Amino acid sequence: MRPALEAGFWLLALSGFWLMPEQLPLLGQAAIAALFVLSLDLLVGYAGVLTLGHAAFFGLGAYGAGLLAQQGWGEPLSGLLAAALLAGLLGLLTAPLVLRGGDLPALMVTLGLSLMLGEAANKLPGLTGGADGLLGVEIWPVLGLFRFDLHGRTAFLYALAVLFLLFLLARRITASPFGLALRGIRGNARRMPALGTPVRRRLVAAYALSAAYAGIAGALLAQTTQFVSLDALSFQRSAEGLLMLVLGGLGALYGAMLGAIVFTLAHHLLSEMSPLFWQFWIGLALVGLALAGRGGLLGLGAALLGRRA
Amino acid sequence: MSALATEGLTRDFGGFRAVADVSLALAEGARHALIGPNGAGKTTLVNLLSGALRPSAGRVLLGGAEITALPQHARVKRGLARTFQVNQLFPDLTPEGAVGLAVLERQGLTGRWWRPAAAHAAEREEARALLAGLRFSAAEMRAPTRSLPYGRQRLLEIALALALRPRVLLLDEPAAGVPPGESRAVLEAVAALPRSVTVLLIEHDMDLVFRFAERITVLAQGAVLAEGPPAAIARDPAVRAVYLGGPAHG
Amino acid sequence: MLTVLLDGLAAGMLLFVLSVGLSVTLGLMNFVNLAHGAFGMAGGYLCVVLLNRLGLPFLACLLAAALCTGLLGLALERLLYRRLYGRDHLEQVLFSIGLVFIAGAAVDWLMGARQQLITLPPWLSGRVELGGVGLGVYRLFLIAVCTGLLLALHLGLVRTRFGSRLRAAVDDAVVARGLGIPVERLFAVTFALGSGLAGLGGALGVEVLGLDPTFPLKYMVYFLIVVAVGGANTVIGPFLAAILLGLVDVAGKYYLPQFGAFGIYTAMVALLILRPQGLLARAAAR
Amino acid sequence: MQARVTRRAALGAGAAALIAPALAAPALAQGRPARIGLILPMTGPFASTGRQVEAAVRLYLRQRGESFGGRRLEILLRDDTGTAPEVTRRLAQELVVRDKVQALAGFGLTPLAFAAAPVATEAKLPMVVMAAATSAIVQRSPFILRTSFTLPQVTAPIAEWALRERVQTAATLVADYAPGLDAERVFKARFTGGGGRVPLELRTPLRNPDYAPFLQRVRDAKPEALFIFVPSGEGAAVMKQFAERGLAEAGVRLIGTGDVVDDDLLNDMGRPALGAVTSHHYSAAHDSPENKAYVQGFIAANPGMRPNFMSVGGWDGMQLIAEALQATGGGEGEALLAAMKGRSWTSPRGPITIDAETRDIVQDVYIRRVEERDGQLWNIEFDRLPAMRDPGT
Repeated sequence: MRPALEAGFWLLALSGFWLMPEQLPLLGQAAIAALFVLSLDLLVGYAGVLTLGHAAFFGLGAYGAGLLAQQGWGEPLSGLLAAALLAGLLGLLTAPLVLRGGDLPALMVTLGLSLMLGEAANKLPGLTGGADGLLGVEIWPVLGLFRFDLHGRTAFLYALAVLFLLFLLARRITASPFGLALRGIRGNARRMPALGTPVRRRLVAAYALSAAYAGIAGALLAQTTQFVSLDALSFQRSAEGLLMLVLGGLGALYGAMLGAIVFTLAHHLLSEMSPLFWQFWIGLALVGLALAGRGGLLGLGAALLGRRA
Repeated sequence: MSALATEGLTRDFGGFRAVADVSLALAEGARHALIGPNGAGKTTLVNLLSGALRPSAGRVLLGGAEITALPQHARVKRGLARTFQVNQLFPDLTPEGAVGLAVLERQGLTGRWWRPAAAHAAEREEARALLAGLRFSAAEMRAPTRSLPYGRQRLLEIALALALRPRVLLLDEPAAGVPPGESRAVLEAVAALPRSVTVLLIEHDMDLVFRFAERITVLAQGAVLAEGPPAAIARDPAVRAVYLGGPAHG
Repeated sequence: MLTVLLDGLAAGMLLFVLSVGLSVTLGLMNFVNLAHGAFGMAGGYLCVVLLNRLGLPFLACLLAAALCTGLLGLALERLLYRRLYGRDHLEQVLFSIGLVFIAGAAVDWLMGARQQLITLPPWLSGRVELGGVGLGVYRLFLIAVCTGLLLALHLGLVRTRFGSRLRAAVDDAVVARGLGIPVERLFAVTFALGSGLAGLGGALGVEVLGLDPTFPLKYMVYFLIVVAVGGANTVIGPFLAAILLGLVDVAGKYYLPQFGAFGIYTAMVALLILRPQGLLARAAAR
Repeated sequence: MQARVTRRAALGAGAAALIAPALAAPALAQGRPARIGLILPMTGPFASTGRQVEAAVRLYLRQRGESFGGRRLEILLRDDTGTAPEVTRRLAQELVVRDKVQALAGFGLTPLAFAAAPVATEAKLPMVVMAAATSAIVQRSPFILRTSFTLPQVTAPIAEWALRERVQTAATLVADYAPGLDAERVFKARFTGGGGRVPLELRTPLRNPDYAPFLQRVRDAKPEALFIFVPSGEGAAVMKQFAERGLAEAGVRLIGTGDVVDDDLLNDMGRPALGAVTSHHYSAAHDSPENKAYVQGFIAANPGMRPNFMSVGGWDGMQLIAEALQATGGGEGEALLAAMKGRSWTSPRGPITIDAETRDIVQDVYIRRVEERDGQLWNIEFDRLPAMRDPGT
């Protein structure tokens, strides 16, 4: 993407702070969704590993950061770090199970693992609060200065800043030789070993990285809402993330973020206009976009720009 | 010491023996061809050599060291590269990017995640030089692979293997499917391989085989039917019966 | 013990009828149709409307539900699905989830969000005692109907020309086309059949599974498990998977209720890890 | 009495509201409209709760007028999908920050109410819980008031009723989440405290429940009674399985909180429901003029629906807000909250009070039996425990 467009994207995101000062909670959650979808894109879009259970990492990060705060350590940045480590570790442990078969087994194994984790959280009310959610999460001010406020100002800037930094890192990584190797694996998984690439090791690394990203997204949600519930681990969250990714456009970091932001805002707008039947309109948009079939919003945008040029 | 050797290599699929007790030895710098009718087990043998498949029995030796248990990528690191009969390319990458990736991989750099791939100038330059040597134009180097004509893709297939600077190179029907007009470039590329590279050529095209090979192994029903210099193979009655005599010549 | 076994069997049978269409669309058309459950829901609501509002006999309702959903499937296949064959799986996911949303909202608008209930005819309700074991009459009915369907499907696939063409097309659509098999039409008919079966399953399931606008999403995971574990090529694979799922589910709830759904998920993950290839042949391509 | 006064005042205010626009309203009206943020599950698995509450809220405004204390009530309905707490929290934040609501209301499920509680505290706005029923909710914020019920409140009476009926063993079957666990704990404590025995305690998952195997276990354990709590909307499924398993024939009596015989679904449950005895705070068959008017109005406005215990929480929530607005002359924040505390009136369910200390509801709880009247099934009340408080945790 061209630098001017890139700068425009981030300036526009930041300008939400002044343009929509009353909608900051929404924008903050859009940024968190964008981070989650970014993590999915690293895995699905770049490494070509399909998953239906990414919420496992999101939820683990959320519960990790939430529990840390509940137990009396509410410092947000270290909470993010802890969540990233925790989720990354789970990624490392489960990657060998996921990377055994083809696409469909991968989808189902990730789904199964996330459902197991969700059920475990449900059955350990002493630790997680069970179906009631984790109560008593208190987060200290960011950097000791910025308290999480009712208007969601701190939450928005905090989430956006984390998203931006992690985006820069993701861009760095995807442009690196490691990122190139991942694209190679996605492009042709048979050729890569013949080039001498230890495909499995690269995929495990990508899986753990993506898991850590998702964990941070979950931790952000836990910290900004000061609450964690089983919903963080749900199948719906995994599926919705995938939906946003395909909506935006696979294998492009901006596509991932665009999809998340557009979906979150559209969902919000529609459900406010029509609290009962918003799903109908979302569904219609998804069907239309799939039928148009140009590789998501990003592809559609590029096609439109291309036609004009 | 042989550059590449097998001892009693065997592979079964269920009840079907695709490769049966094959023992080969390629001397350093050899130009060796492997021929045989369709279904003789040639590609299975290549897969066994490269590590894409595990043998049911037997051993594979590279430069005298046993590599039977090594996975494919580890064999590449030891200097054993291959091409594929059916193109295994990266449709979305440019030839420059793909060959660059192979060069980076050879240097053991694809685990690095900080410095951009584009900033590895030396590797990129090497990739360009390699492609230029195969008569790729600058525009072709930067076009997505999927948009290239088939003959060019076939060359790229070889370029990817060459970028690994192998000691032993397995060429699986490099000219397969290439229209006559474009095949010369492929033949040239094969002929131009340096003597330091040991080559095992699997081929249908007898002109190519007899022009290029100094030794030929004939495979039939998974087993070695005959082995020797081209002239001897051409005279061998058993070989003529199963293979050369057939109408499929060329 | 026997009752638990029978309950599991009935649940599995029902699951089979609901999801067999999904595995066929996946195997034959390589299409990930997450909206499959929506056809089940359509069948369920049709049955409810016909039974409760028009007072038709239950069996007629079942038949009508199957037929109408089949026709609905046919129409949608011709109008929409056809355009997405051969596309990226994820695009198909986008499309079919969109359909699920639309269907859910439409049903909500027409029928409201609450649970729909039916009253079974007297000859299907209650229970019978067989050798001291009490068995629900409706569950026996479910098992009987679904066994009949299974046999019909299996024989249809093995014995008829349609079946042999279908199997040929599943094996290799390109070759089948070359042999002059009208693959397009085959797709349409098969899709309609699968949808009709889902509709029937939905109608049969109202009494057991419940019915509300979230039905397709609620049971999507179960359908996917059946297809993933059973494989996408035969009728027998999904059948065994569905029965297994039903048995494990019911037995788990009976004997180890404190573990919740943990058992089912563990079983699925273990199965998939142990036998990822053997369980599915063609569905893996992206 | 108070209710009647309020109604008259409301009618007056309503009339004023009708005339006001013609007189170029804004300057004349006492102030800006009073906005109420109504957060409910309108889609998803708990949509029926949201629909019932919303219908009651709309009915209230239609019947009682829209202006109270000189301010027009404006309802901002938001869908929280019933499952995602962060959505609820965000909606609450937005309603406070952007829409400047005077009160938050609704809240279908406990975790969602928990998630929104800090918002109410920070914004210093009354938060009227119209549906969620876990005991602990009101303790999460000094700004929370409840117009629904609590599980312990309605569970204790049925346990004691069972003891009076000389039931000696009772199994429990509850949905595995906070209200269910509340119900299980209270039932067991009361029942065993009175000399009964609980041989079997079962918990069903909150989502995708299939009750058959659980009920089979109950049948095999053969208790004299089965105590059931499941979320609103699930009752029918349990009832069906209860009948199919032949539990009644096996001598197991069905008792429970009124959730299982939800008025909205009761008719569709058919004969199996007949005879079920439950304790609850509201029955659509409650015999009072207030309730007759309520049910009539509700059914007229929402054909095909019958008001259930969720709806009455919505109705009384509106009554609470309206009365407090009236009393404070359109007050806001802590003044509004103060006016809500300790308020009593006659609801369609009977006399109720919002306790000034706990901010929780104090109400009569009834023991009812499902009977057929004029071809329809109703929960007929036959016993009453006046002014029940939440017995606490």
